[in-house]
Amino acid sequence: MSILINKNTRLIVQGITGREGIFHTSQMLGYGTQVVAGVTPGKGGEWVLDGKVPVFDTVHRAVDITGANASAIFVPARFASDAILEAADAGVPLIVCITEGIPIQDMMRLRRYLDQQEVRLVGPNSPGLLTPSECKVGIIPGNIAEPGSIGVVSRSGTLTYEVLYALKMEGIGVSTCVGIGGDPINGTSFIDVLGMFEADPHTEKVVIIGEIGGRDEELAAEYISDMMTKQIVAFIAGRTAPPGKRMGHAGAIVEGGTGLAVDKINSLEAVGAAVAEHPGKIPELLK
Amino acid sequence: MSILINKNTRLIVQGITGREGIFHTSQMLGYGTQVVAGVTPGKGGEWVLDGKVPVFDTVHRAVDITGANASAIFVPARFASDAILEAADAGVPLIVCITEGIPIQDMMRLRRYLDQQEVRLVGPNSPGLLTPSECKVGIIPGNIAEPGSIGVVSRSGTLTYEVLYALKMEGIGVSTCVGIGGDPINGTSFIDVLGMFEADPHTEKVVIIGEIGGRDEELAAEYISDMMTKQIVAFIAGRTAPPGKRMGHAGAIVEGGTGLAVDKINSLEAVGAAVAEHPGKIPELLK
Amino acid sequence: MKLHEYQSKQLFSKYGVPIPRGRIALTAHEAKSIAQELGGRVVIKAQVLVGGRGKAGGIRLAHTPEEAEEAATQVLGMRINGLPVRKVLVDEAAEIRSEIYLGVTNDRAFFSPVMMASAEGGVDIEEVARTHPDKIVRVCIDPLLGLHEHQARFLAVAIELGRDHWREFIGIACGLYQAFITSDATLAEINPLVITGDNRLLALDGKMVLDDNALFRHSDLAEMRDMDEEEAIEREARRFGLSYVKLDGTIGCMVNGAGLAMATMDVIKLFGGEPANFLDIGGGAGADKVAAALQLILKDPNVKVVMFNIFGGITRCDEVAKGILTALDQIETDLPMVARLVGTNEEEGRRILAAADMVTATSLADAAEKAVAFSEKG
Amino acid sequence: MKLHEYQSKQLFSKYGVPIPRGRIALTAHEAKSIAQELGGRVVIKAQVLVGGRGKAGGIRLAHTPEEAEEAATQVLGMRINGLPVRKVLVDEAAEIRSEIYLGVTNDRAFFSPVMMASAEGGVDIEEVARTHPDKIVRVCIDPLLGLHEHQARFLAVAIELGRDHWREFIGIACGLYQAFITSDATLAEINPLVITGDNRLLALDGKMVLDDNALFRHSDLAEMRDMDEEEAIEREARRFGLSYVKLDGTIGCMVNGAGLAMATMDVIKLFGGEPANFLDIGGGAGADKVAAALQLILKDPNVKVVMFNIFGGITRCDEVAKGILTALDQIETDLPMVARLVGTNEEEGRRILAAADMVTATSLADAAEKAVAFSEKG
Repeated sequence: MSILINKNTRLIVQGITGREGIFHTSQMLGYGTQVVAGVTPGKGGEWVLDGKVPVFDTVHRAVDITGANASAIFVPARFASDAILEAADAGVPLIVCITEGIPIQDMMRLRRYLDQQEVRLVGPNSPGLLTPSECKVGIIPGNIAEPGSIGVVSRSGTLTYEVLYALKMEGIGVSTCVGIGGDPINGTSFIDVLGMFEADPHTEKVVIIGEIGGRDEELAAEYISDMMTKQIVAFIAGRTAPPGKRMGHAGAIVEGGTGLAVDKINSLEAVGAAVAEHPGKIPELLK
Repeated sequence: MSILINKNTRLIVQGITGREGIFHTSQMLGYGTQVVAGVTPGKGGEWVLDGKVPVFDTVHRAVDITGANASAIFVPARFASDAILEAADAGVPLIVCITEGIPIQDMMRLRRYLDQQEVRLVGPNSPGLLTPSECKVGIIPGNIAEPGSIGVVSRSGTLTYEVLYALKMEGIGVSTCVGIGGDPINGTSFIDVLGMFEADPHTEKVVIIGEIGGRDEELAAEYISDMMTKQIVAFIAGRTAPPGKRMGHAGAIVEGGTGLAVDKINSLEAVGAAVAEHPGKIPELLK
Repeated sequence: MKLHEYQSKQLFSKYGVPIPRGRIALTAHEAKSIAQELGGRVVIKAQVLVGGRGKAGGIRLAHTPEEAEEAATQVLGMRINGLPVRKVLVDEAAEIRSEIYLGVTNDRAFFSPVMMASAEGGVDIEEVARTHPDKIVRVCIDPLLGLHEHQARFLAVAIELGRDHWREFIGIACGLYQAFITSDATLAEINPLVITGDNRLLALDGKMVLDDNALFRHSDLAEMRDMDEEEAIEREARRFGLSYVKLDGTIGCMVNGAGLAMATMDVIKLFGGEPANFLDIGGGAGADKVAAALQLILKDPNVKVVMFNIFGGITRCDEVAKGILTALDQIETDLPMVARLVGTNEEEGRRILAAADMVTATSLADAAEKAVAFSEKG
Repeated sequence: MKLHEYQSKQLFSKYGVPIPRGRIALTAHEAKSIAQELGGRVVIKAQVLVGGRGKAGGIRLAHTPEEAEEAATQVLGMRINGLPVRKVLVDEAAEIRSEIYLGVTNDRAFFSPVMMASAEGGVDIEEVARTHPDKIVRVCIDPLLGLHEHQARFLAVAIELGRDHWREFIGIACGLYQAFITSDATLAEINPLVITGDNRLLALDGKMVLDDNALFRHSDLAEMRDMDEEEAIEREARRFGLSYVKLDGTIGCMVNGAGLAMATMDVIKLFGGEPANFLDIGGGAGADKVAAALQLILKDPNVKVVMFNIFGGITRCDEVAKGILTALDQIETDLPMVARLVGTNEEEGRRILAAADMVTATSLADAAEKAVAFSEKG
């Protein structure tokens, strides 16, 4: 069981004819995700992946014809904010943006606009979502997680896979894994996802994978203290990261004394979350 | 009894030291309105009207110190949208903009922004509001209306006074008179005010004074049909106005076949409103 | 404030919209030399701020510079809907494969700009809106966010524009929107936007209307106002801060307030008369303004009677009455006048006017009846 | 991407922010002639993209052109925090009455730009933020609406700026915000904004940081990048699309994914070692990229051992292992290497690497322990 995506998710892929788009669409189809259409302006009318998926010129038309209720965005950064807006304006309720490198001002404008709409954006710079055995949206490898009762939410990509895989090795299953993305401004924050996991009857415990930069983990700690009854296990990457340096992700930077790993760890521990020393310790903390 | 303003309204006047600002502040004070402060950037610390009203540099400070809950704006058009934003950002819940001539693009941006805030803008290009014997905000002459149970809402200025005066001459009292202003984009529309009158236990019947341009009266007719139980009497100005010509008010223009007086009259009559042939007939239609 | 075709197209061009090569000519001789410069066929287009120029013969094709001179001579001698043609635009002629409509205006109901496109360009778009509303596609533009590419693409798809033109079309739509926004326009349209013989998009005609209230921040655009193209009387009214619209009737009206001025016209009509004008003198108008307004009214030879309808609100009626008398001192006229004053000190006001031999009235209906009676006598 | 002081101030100036007269000099001789041109006292300011230039003596006052030449000679011969000074800005010296701070940056918590002002300008603002947070006033700017005058006025009032400076201050704040927005900056600051002896506001120093992700739409700004001012190794990393940050330890790390790379550093530290770098080779990196990354790591003379931590997700681990071996073929090194592969086909991948005499590990902890042991041996 799951949050956000499940076997009824009807997905379109924006940028489906690009290299990444077509590869991951084929992976998602292979996993069982219902990819009902793709969108690439100028390629409407084509079919891709051996005629399995029709391509449309606009999201509007794709949604009209296929009844899609989610979109995964694989278009290049300079077109990505337009793609997100197109999906939102076409009424797609869940938009998952995989694209990395969207200018921060575009994201601020977009976020302010989307806050007025009935739409959830996950990402950008997100690896996507995975509800094991039901649906995968994005690029999380499907074979590294089994269904179960642990909710996972993370700002990272491969670090998340590392954790999922460690859980699988210990026979621990996952309800849904949500990658909220490593950008400084994104559509969905930890607390949004924590709220969903708290409300999901099939999620029993939640794993948070944070990293340096911003105050999302501190806000999550406040939320946990005020609103969460379920057990939380966390890992925060970047204890050894020097201040003022961007560590790969656009959002992973300690600035003006804000965003230190130690502050995040202390905040989470103060509200009763178990914070793992390293990712390999997460499974035992869940037991 | 009343909507929007009453004897507990604590008003600030933005642009108080201007010619119009100071004159109408004195009129409002004379009527009994609690004008608790004025705002003119650069004149903070002064007192006006024989030391009755303190002047502040910012709305923020004026509200902090006086606990004002409404603002009347008398600043020139090119500064008016900034003044509205300042009042909104300072948390003033009711903003009445008397200023005429704000560029339409400013108003569209402003309206979109204000729709996300907890604030009501009346106007711009509004004569203001009057709750007889309790409070007047704006420039409606105070001596032309008596308290009573008729709600009045209008896009016009002197035409409204004409109607108020006619009601007074016939001994008919008014709960509140709201001038929503003659601009094509304004903060409050007929239906907003109709809803308030419907909910106000002391308003028994409502007079709508409309004019050519836009579809606000048509939307009001729909609202009346769906939501109103109280009797409606209307007058629509501009039956003889030629198409394509702006009749004084920025919003009073028939364009592309939209905004004709006859369509508005027909819409209102179709939902049971009594539409007066001329303003002088309104009192008898209310009886 | 309306801009001429050539002004609109130059503005569009600044924002990347392709327009034909061409220039403005004030004489037929200039038109000839522009045609020579351009080479090939040219179109001579009357620059007047009224519609119907095509039907009136104000647009002509010329194959040679000599033909251009001849056409310009004819067009420069014309009046179109009453306005003299003082300038012609000489544009390179384009071969037209198909005609599109593309425009931006403000939608009052949505509080936002709206962009409209139609595959049925080149004709009166309001006519298309009436007869085939389904042939016009619209997108609402969030005024805070601006036009986004996907919206322009949506229009391109919806009007079934060929794919090879999408990129150009999106660029043109974004340019048109930028021109609209940065000029504080209330209308910006390209009609027609054509697909040419060599398969390019080209804005053949352009139209812009600017928001008068925003001209204070566009001194460059405000200077484009063509004084010749306005009715002298409206120019005069603007100079005095009066709002005046000429009508065809015989009863001149002077009213304080726009809504009341419209109501006054309506009541005149209701009682069988015809208003000669809409005239709002605004609030707190002094004797000077009243005098200027009266002079405007009297310039109209159809006027047979003048009716004042003044609501004295905060200004007292007796003061208004004195203002009217002062104004009348400055003006020579023997037309009958009906004055209706209402509001604070109205009786005193009426007394003052009656003493000056003016017909006074208590109610608007009463005043209208009296004015109509005078107009029928005349 | 950081801009130099002179570049930032020129940008600010384009948006109406007053800056001192002045120009850049590459030689002491140039500095002298600029000082001559300007007349009067000048300030010679080292243009380097690191902080602490004042303390290091990189800013000097000169009363005569000769003094300017002398000062420039000294400053152009300096290294500041390791970076050579290649340019100096020669600015007209201003008499300073008081110093203000004014800056714009992005607030992640509010998803919006924020403007900050303080009456305590001229010093490190982060220091002020720590010690006297109440001395900094902030306003959040709606990213769709932009900065509004009343917000700038609010700041002026809050920092108790004299009334006679409000208009100037508001103009400067709006200009700074425009510069910030139109350049896609993540930081734009004036520190100090001074009140001069003749009572004007003047931006004495300026700083801008641009959003690298937005440089595609600012080719003019992208060209301003000062290649000399970057560490060669970071430039090299960018060229290969690698994300590299140099650290002080001895264990070189190569990881796919930024979060995992940070976690790897943390685990090394946890087991008593010190990471030599952060290095994210990204997703689906081929042998070429792996080779380039390895070369980067080996350029650091402190490195005693290299640790690979690769999560094979959709790419299979055996393929990753082959990629590593291909890369190693191209590079001569006898440093010990520890490889940890995990994910799809991990055993096969480890077998391939072990066969090539590489130390392999199953878990991250295991790998870190082994790497730390090597680093202690060396």
